[in-house]
Amino acid sequence: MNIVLIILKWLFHILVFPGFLFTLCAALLLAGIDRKLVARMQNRVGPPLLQPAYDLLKLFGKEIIIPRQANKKAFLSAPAVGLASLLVTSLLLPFSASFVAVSGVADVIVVLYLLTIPAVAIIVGAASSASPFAGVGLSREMVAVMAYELPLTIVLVTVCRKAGLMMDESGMTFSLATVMQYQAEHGAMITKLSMIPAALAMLFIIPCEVGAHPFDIAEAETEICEGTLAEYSGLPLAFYELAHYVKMFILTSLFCVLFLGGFTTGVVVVDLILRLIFCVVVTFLCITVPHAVCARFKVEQVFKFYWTWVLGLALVSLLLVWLGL
Amino acid sequence: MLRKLIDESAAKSPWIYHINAGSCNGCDIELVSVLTPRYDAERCGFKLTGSPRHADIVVVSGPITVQTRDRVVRTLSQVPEPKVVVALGSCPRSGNVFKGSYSIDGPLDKYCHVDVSVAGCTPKPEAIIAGLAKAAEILKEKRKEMH
Amino acid sequence: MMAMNYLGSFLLIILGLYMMVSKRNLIKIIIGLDLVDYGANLLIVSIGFRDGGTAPIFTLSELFSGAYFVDPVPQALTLTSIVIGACVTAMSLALIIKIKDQYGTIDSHKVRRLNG
Amino acid sequence: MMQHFPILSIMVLFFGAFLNGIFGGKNAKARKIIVLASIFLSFLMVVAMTGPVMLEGQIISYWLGNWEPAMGFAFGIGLEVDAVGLFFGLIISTAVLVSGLYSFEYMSHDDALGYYYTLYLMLGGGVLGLVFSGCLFNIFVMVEIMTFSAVALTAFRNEKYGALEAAFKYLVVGSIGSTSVLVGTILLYNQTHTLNLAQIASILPSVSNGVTAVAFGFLFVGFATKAFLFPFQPLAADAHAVAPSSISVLISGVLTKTGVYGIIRLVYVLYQSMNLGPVKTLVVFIGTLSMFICVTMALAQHDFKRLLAFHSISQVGYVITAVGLSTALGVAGGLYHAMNHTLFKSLLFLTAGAVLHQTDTTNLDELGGLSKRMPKTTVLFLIGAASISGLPPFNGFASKWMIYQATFEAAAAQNNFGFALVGIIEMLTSVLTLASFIKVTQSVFFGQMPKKWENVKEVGNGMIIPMGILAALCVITGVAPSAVEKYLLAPATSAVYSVGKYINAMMGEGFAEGVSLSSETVAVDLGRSGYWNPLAWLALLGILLFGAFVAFVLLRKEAKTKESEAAEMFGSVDEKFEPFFSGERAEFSQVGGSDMFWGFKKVMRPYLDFMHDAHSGVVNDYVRWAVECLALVLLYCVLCGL
Repeated sequence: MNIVLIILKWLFHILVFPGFLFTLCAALLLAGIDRKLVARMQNRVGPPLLQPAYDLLKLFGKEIIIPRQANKKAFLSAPAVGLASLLVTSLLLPFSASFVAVSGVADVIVVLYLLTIPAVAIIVGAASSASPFAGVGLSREMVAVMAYELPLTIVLVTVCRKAGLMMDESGMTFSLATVMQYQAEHGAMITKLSMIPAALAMLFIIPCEVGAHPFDIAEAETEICEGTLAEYSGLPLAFYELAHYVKMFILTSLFCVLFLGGFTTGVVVVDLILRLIFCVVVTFLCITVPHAVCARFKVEQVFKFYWTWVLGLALVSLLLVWLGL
Repeated sequence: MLRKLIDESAAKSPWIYHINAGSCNGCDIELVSVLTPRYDAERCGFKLTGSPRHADIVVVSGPITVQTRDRVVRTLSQVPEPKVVVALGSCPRSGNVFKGSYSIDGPLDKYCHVDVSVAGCTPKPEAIIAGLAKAAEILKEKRKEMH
Repeated sequence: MMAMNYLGSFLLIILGLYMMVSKRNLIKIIIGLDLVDYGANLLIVSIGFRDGGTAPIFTLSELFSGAYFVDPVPQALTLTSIVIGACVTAMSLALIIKIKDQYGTIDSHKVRRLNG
Repeated sequence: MMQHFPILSIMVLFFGAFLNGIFGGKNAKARKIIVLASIFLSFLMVVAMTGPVMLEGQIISYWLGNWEPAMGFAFGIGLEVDAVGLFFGLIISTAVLVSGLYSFEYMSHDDALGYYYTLYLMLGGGVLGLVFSGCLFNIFVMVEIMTFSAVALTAFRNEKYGALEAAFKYLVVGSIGSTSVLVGTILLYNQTHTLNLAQIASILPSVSNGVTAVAFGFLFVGFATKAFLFPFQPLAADAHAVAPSSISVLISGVLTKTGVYGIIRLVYVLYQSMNLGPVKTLVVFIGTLSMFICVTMALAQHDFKRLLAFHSISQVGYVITAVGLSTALGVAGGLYHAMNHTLFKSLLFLTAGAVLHQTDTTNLDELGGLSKRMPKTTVLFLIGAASISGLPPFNGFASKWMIYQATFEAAAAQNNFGFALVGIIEMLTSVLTLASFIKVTQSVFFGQMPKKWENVKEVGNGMIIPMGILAALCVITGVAPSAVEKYLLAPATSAVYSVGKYINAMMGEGFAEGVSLSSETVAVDLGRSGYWNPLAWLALLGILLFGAFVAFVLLRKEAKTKESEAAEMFGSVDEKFEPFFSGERAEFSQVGGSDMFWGFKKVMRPYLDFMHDAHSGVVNDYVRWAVECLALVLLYCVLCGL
């Protein structure tokens, strides 16, 4: 009886909240808001809020073309793997200090690694499609991963150290739940002076990790014909689009966990709404505004930007935290 | 239920792939202006894609020159079903002022079924939007026929 | 007395290393390697040496009362080390012959197909 | 009976080499029987020792000729197998076994196989002897045996491009390493008048002077050279890349591990100096340096095996860094990664061997699209690549996780900003590793296939099965880290710290207490280590199954092929399923090898050029590296007064 309940609870977590269904709805909503906001900033009416959902549904109904030279199995399974790993990540993100579906001693490292899997899935899918455009695209995608991964690591370490100094006797924590706990007790991370550069760095990292507009070097539709996705059509393409939206939600959500964690009430529903509002704000700041304002960067510009300015911001924060500020 | 939803959304999210088959660039500029803030075709879900594999609507502009003929046909064949072909401007439907030239091998409907033809040299953006909306309807019909 | 030995052995090692760094002829590099080996061997023997000690044969110390012998272990080690050094030399010379066959030269600055 | 297993497991290999030398020259069947029998017997004996050593915590000691210590002085040559030695022994005999099984098909195109197997068995015996030896001079002898056979095997295919040259460089620089081990040994002998590890360990803490510091420097440099660590010798790549793949497995998976073993023995057991700041700094610095620089070198390579070779130094750098942290978690993580590195790097070298065997090249610029022709090899390669890049749920992830946690906890506990930077470099290295394996994936297995590989076939079962064994081990050690931790890591880590117990097992009860060392088994608490929540991975599995369901069931139903207009127009070739080429007829255009990562290379160009020039390929330069590093380390040791 007990075991059945546990399994049911797990299935609920995986399939409904905060796993599959919730993440999906939130991600589609977020993507719709993003597109609408971009349109409004350009003084357009913009697509309806449900446009991402329409796009996905339409793609479900399209024919699937598998190029003759492609490795069929890798071509079809890569999108599913990428999406699956994102959904697992969604289980690891706490909603408040008390509510987290799956908690671990060191889930920060797991999140970091799970977030690289979608990029790897895109790359393997692109590689298996045997298109030269996809080849160029995957090379660029990997450069982008190399570019943002270093500052992202430092930001995560900084947050872990900041929370660990107070909450853990070893001076370092790797648990997102502890980070939330810290913020619940001592106020959100963003209110700490030493964490502001790290938060800024994270705001720069999110669009690149998502592959949003100024950093979408891998999918540059005008130069390399959608790059990594050049050969995809129909359902697998829908999976990639979905993974793109979900990634947007997961990363903004991660930002909320890391820097805006203190503002919780303890009531799950209120926390949820708060989280969604924060996600929209973060999305607006780091995805919508650059999208509306910037033109696409060149590949080496992206790399240089992340390994100088963003890295510098993250390092400043780490140093300040290490000095105990 | 799901099938109906998919059919409905086929009309709401038509992605465009644009082929220039020897056009003078007039139509191309007008097509781009359709997507600018002034006309904002994105409010109906139109989006310009970079790969024919993603496209629903293929917009062909220009008289089909000998050089581009094979490439147009090849690219059209690489678009997944259901797909709609839109001939943009007078050139692809008749050859326009280029008609009779040694380098013209048009019109477009020699090579594929043209679903919508937007006449004009160049057509006004309003006309293009009307044509694209028509194409989206046809897309929905084609999607319904697929099952 | 022993300081000379230690000094000599380290000098041998250093000269050998210098030779390996500076000489471009592969055979000279091997000679340098041997110098390093011999330096090490000299060091081993010197460490076992005790002033006035007899050969490490048990009966001798019984014959002369008060006699003591040098440490036998380093001598055994030296033998092993010499054998190994000879093997290495033989092997490397064999390799040099093959290199001469294949590359047509034994200049170390020209035997560098694998780099970067 | 059990106490004879250490010597027997070594001698079986050497005896096999001897028999093979006599009977195996011409007779293929006799050779196969001798090789199989000796490697299996040796493997079984090593496995049999896990019972008492790993589970019951005993230490097996063995005196050759029964020359037991008298009057508290070790005269004879001893073998001693504690949990650390056995841990490395297990790694080694597994790698030797797999490499042997693989060789039968892989080497089938070569001649003079009698010599090959003789040298191969000698190499295995030498390495196993090194980790089981309880005597410092015997360690030197075994180092020489293994270097010697490894050099001969590197030059085995001497008709291949660069094999002789690599063997020569390996011999010269390797000899410097061996000689420095010898000099270190003899200097220690001068101070302690014994060669027995246990007795040296009991004496050394009380005699600490300039000579022991210099001896430490020599021994450290010797073992670091044997581990191919970066600043000591840059030629690992040459040797790994040109040796037959089955030998690359041994060089990368086994020989480097002996260096790691030597360093662990040196700093933890012999000198017990790991709690000293300078030693920690030295070891972590060397580890981090090789980790980072070799991974950037690997990114710039365009030869499959050479790239793998640079990665093996980079991964050994991880091990050394973790070991240098001097925390229980760090040692456990380092040992775990050492094991995992042997598993996944052997797997990768074997897949490279499979590609080499079928296509006769490992040049990334020439290969491409092999996944259609060699699907099994591709899957095995992807498992290996995911493991080495540390993607969950494979084993690389579990051990890297432990290493990160150990690094950051050490940094936090000692408030050491340097260690925090080391941790960040570790994570960066992991991403760069991923990048270079993406490059291999795209350039060798995916992408477009050049015409000349149209007729390439999958390799036979004789090669698939050894690779499959390694892949299975990669997955098992990845999804069950708690079992690995309980049965292998915890005993081994505890043994690293239980010096008194090690001394007593060799020198007799009560000896360690005589020199005021506790002989208690040090309990190791890995409770908060990189751990695994099975429920989370159940969730992963569920979602993966869901994804697979959607991908395969739905797609198969939907995927219909339709005749396209182009097919009617261009005749038989259906252009619909050709890759999109902006409307052009699809032609061969593979993006791979040197074309990849343009932006990264452009920004890093000055650094990459500098490193390329530093790896000049001239043997004098490599000797200079070794000598300069030796000098620096000696100076450091003397100045810090270890």
